[in-house]
Amino acid sequence: MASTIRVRAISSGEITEVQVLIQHPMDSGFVKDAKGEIIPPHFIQRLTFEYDGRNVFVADWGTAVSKDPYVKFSFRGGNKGDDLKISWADNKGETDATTAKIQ
Amino acid sequence: MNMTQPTVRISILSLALALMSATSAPAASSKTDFNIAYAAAEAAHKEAGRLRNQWTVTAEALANAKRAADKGDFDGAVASAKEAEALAKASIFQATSEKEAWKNLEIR
Amino acid sequence: MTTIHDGFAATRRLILKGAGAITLTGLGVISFNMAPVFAAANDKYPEEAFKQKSAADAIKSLYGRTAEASDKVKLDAPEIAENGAVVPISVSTTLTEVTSIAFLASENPNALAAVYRIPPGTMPNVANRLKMAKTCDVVVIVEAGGKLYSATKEVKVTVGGCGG
Amino acid sequence: MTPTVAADALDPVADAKAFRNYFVAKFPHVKPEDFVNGPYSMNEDMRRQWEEKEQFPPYEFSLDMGKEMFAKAFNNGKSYADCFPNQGIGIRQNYPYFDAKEGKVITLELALNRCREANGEPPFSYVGDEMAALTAYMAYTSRGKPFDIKIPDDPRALEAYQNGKRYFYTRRGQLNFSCATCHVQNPGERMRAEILAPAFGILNAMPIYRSEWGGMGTISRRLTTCNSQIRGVPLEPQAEEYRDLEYYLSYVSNGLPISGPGSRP
Repeated sequence: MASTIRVRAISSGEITEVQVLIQHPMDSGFVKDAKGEIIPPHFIQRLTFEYDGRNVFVADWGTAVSKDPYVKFSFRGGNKGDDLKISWADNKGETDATTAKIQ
Repeated sequence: MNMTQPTVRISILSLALALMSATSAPAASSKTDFNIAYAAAEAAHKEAGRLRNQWTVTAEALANAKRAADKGDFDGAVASAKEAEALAKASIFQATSEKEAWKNLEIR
Repeated sequence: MTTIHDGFAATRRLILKGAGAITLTGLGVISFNMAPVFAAANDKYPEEAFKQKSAADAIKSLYGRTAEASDKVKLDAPEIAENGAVVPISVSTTLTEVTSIAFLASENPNALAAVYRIPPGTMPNVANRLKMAKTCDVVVIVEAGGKLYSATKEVKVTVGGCGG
Repeated sequence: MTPTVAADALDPVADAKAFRNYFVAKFPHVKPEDFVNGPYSMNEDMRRQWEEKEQFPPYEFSLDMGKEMFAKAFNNGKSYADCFPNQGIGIRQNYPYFDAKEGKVITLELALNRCREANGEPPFSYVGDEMAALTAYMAYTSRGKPFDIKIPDDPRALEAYQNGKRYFYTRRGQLNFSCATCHVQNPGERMRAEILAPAFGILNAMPIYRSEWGGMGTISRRLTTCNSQIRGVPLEPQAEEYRDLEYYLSYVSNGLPISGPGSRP
């Protein structure tokens, strides 16, 4: 299956701008399904961005982050062709990770 | 989604309401009363279907009527069936009048 | 979580300073309870903070103190959310030594939506998309130089995002 | 339906011109090609939210799924590409078309399911995610290409067009709304939280990812939902009325670029 993580990491020379979109239901636990039963919470808790052996950004999320979550940030450094490693873990213990090339 | 608060100004058919108020069910309806009322409502709803113009609220009123009858509440069942019939008739009226009236809205 | 050396050494020092400040201001029970969460926050998911109902309690749980409003924190959010399920909200600041940024929606069932750690070298600008249950204040907290700064903006929500 | 349309002096070319002129005059500040962006062409605050989302649109996953599905061979070794002109790439703007052999309007959704069935595959739901993903991908390969809907010199084609037009303007449902009530008379206005989209160019953005749906939805889904929102019982997806409606609405938007897949609140 294709990765749940879509990344765009673009270096302008000094700064790398990173955008990520993740396929995840981010169920809040406040919503009922068609049968009227509560859909249990299912959401990403931590999303980590690692560049050159260190974390450049760490997101801790609750249930109020939108379905198929998106986040954008930027950091100093990062060269075209370098690897950026992105990984997430959710409240059910599911995880995914991908490595993207900075463009 | 419901559209109860549109800023859009449109007149809503008052026909259904007028018909409904004219048909208050007498006390202590029987199963037969229900069957008659339901059959009439269903026939009108089918006719609206033939005109490709059923209303969701008619279907809901029919379902309510059935549910009430199943519980033995024939007064409620007859009232819902009459409501359904009134709504179905309004939808038939709408489909019929729109056969020509639609042209009034056309951009020319 | 990982064996990678993280970039939060500087943050840790600030945290210790912050924890000291709490004991001085004497928040009592809350400070005992919450300060360790805060100190460990770089490694641990702040579970308790996400469980708090109100924005004030979530901020207390997360940071152990209150924030002051600052015009150096620029919060960008729509006047009217096109749909509460997906509200684009971003923040940027001219403050220096920023170590974390938190997003809260005051009327959500749990106010805290997201916390982002900003290690040295990462810009204090974050954009994300949040759910909002109804019209309320979006509060953003910027932790900079061991202090908390905030910006607030009301976002009108006509279609609530709890369905998301 | 009795084919007595000729006497009524049907003139689709004049219709389309009047349709365009109406919207251009009503919204002098909107560039004609911008109408395809629906409510975003008429509200600054919403446009900004949309532009922010377009930086990394939420429909990416559906689009990727459609691309994969489109490329994947059926069990018999054939694929969608074998069913369409130009292997199905960049052809969205030509749908729906009038099929002279059948004497009916063929929409893209219909053509996709017929392609599946001709190759021994079960049809997809017209309101489901798979059909939405497939049409999203096909629209994507046509982005920027102007709608180019043809009405051949055939009384049945004209009749289909006229039936579509009638459907568009006919009031229905307990709310007594026609399509035009919202999308001609009141585009740009708020209907609760939503800003109504202009009918001019409305199908160019299809299929659409709606935040309200939390996913991508087909034209069929949009039309049936519109009907139930005005408290009318929707017809079955791809009923002849809907196909004719799509024919009419696409024709009067001829010249406007395909912008699908779109995203909407």
